[in-house]
Amino acid sequence: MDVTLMLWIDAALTLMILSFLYRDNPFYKFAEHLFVGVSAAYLMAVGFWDHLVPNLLGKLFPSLMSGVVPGAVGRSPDYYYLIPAVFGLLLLTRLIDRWAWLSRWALAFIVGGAAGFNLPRFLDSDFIIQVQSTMIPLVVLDASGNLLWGASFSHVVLVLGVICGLVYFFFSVEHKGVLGHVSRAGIWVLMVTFGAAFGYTVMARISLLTGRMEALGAWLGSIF
Amino acid sequence: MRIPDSILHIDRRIIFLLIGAAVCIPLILKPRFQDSPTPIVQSIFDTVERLPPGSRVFLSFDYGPDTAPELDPMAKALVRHTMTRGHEVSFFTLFPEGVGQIKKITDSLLPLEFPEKAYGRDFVNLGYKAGLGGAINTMVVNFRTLVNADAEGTPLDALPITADVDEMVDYVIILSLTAGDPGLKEWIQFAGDIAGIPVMGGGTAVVAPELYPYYPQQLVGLMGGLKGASEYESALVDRYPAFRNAPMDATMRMGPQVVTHVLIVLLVLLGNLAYFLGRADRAGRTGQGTQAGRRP
Amino acid sequence: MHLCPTTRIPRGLPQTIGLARAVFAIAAISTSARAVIALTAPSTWARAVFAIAALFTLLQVDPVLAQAGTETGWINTDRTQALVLGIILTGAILLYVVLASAGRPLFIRKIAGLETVEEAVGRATEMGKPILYVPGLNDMDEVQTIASMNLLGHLATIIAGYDSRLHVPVRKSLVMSVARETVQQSYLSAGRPDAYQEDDIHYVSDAQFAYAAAVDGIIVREKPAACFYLGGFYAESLILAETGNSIGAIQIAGTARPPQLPFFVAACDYTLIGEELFAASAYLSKEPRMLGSLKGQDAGKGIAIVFILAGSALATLETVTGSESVRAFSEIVLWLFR
Amino acid sequence: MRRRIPLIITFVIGLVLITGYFVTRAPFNTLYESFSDYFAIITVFAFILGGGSLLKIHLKRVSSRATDWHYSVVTLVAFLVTLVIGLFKVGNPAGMGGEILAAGSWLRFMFDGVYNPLSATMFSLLAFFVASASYRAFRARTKEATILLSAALIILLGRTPVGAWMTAWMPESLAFLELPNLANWIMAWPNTAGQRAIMIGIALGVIATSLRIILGIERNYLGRGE
Repeated sequence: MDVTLMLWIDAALTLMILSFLYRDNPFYKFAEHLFVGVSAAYLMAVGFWDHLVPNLLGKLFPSLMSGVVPGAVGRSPDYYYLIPAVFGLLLLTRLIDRWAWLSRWALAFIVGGAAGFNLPRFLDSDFIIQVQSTMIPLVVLDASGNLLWGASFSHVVLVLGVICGLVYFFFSVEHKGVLGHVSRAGIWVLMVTFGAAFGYTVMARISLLTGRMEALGAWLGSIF
Repeated sequence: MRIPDSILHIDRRIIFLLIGAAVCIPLILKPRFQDSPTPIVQSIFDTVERLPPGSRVFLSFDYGPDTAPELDPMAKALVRHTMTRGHEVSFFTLFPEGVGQIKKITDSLLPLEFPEKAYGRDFVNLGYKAGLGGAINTMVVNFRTLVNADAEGTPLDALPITADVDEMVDYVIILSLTAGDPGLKEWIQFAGDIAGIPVMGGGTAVVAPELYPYYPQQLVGLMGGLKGASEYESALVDRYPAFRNAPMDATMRMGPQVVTHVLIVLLVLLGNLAYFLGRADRAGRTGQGTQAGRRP
Repeated sequence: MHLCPTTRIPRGLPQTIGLARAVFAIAAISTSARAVIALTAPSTWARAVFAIAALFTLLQVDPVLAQAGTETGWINTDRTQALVLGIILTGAILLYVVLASAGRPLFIRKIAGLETVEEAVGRATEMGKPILYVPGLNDMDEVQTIASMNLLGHLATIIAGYDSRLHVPVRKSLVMSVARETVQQSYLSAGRPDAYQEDDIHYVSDAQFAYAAAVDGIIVREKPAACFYLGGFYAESLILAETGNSIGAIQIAGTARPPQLPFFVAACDYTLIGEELFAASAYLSKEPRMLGSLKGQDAGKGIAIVFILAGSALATLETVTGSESVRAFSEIVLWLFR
Repeated sequence: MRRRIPLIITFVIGLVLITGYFVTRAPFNTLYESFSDYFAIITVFAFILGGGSLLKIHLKRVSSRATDWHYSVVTLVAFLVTLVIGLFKVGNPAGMGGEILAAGSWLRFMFDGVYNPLSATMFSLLAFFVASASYRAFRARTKEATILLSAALIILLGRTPVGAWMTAWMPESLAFLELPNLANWIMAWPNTAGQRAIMIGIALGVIATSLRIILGIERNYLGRGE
């Protein structure tokens, strides 16, 4: 595709979106609606060719797909894949009002799968390992047995920080008395976390804008 | 006391204009800021450096064009480094849009800077697989059920680089460039923790803080945002001076970063100054929120 | 960088196995269940001490149970700890669910933000403006999206009582299906099935920023009086929240995606932080079984805190004394957490 | 039928997947594997459902001449054109057997020329919003807000060479107070503590919610009964 044409399209679309910063306007509306249409179809096409064809059609009808799916030649059909095919089709009944209730079967499959999939995964990675990583000594000594003040302080901050944070999330007890103080300290820890994450992220956002400005710069460069 | 009020309720569009200027002006003037790697970045560099040449590296581009300005510099630095070290790299993505990102590397950077490296021998594109975290799980359990050919449909057995790859554990390290879900977190949960393959990589500055808790036990190292990329670039240039003239995107883009950060800090200070000057005026009228940032 | 003592702990301890010990292990698990109750019920110090002691007993014994499984080659040995902890945690949750449905009264603390939901809906009705509900970007395979759907159900029940319009643009078609079922059900149970508008809950695009662009468009054109952002959010969180802020909407957000929490905290009026999102539907419904499960979650936090304290104390003792016997003891205690 | 069968499906699938995580024997371990595979396939059908819904909504808007219906025409045309290009691999040098995003294919053009700039620009709006949000929200109104504000400022400065330059005069013994070091310390320790507390809480929330779903306590998503 012509490079200059690409630069012009790129710049035009960029400016249309940026115009939203001033106020809503027809250019933004056009870009927004174009984006919705193109992106929905794009992801659908990529999903179809990269996943549905090799992993479903290629498994169910290998001979039919031999031209498109590598390694499909001579393979016998794998009928287990009728299961996802049926659930997938059930999902589409949502488009027909009379049969829409059948799509609940597919939803049940997905929701049940989500629950079964996530429960052990979060238990392992986000509960057990996170608790374990917090079981650290509150004092740190160097090789010759002297106390390292800085490292020890950091460890105390981590352990107490996690505990205070957890106390903030207690729902079934009133946060008053000692628990109230601990929970308040927990909010402070969370606020440091939020502040840190916010400050850290500003950088990411600026780099995105830098990327866009460079693209606009390339377009301006092609004009002058 | 009207001045503080007008500063407090400044039109957002004035701030937008200032930010635009803070990004564009350094881009035109191109100031350079030197950087040095922090331990968490150095650890990735050292790992790549220590692996014996010819090691099988799995590089997952888990991002799309939207986060490319942050993650592309990391991708380029990692590709330059692994290729220089003579590792065999398999490109992969869990994002449908990631396919385009891999193409940028295989179609432009590699032929241009490493013309001697051959497709199928030194690197391969395994393409996109849907299924999010589940895809990683399937790969760990049975690699070949999900990945049986490269992105162009050539069977793995027909490519020298992948002929011996039967399981995920045939890779010595997993690198992921992460923009969100799925990404490093899922690689850690499904591959690192389960199959014991070391995981490391980079994330946008947004996901990086969330990944810190995994370091160093579950995560070898982490590049956080453009700063992380620029640190890696400086480590690369220090070790391989030949790259001194290569375009180092992250280092170049640090200019706008610095200026905008300072601008935002100044804006925040100005806002607080105006707030405190005007507070006496409003004390009787406004309630105080208990949650930070709640609007009066 | 120093190494934590926990990194030295072997996976699984060598055991001599006997049926009697396995039975003992099961007994220990039931003890631990009682310990969990003792820990979270309004308790005395004595009960807490008993609870901790019971937990330690369990820890010393339950590797036996795990071993019983591995000897027959059924259990994935790397995950025995997760299995044991999973049984304890799910046991605690189930126990409270049962207790709560049996009529045991349960307290739940205030969750800021949820108190204002009704006020926000009322304001929207007064102003004749719609209410925007954004269920996040994740699909139905994420538990927080399911939690968001529950909240949407409660919200729709409130809205049905007033006469406001509820607009729900979604990014995933599955979420659309569920949202439609949920909202329709809520309107029905509120006696207003006629007020349900299917087209107000619609799919936009799977692409993150196309979705964000469209929702931004909806915000500036329809000017909702209240915006709810509840579910899994990514970078678009601030795009949406700032646009919502610019039109002066009341904004209530909540996500279990930690990276986006700071932006919601900065740009919204109220933010449900992490677990609060999951607790919210129990809070709004006040359904005993939901409250019971919330109490079970608290028991889980109690267990986490007890182990963090015990683990750190033992690690500290080990660092200070360098004693082998402390190390051996701490290995037994820490086995449960690998 | 309309409600009981879905509840049974949820229960069975959930339980089998959890069992499959712990049990190494067939059929559990293989089921675990196949389910993740099936799961991925069903999500592709969801794309089709989404496309259908999109068509329905926008066709309705056009036919009823709703406000801004002209823009719905834009969406419809863009959607259908891209879909045809994508499904039939229009312009793909290797034909139907070629890689979907092969250089020269029309879909590649749609990706590079339209999708990419729109997506990246939409994302870059954040640079502006992050500034306006921090200007408005970072006010030292309460103790909590002050803590948030201070942490954010330290990180903002510490992540740039300016921060290093501002505090470079500090003596060696106070090196830990230099802004970049302070920023790194906050990221490594208090930030980790907060993140971890949130993560553990979320994990418990996920466990409890999953359990309620599997046991059918939470069933709003299934909508109305018979």
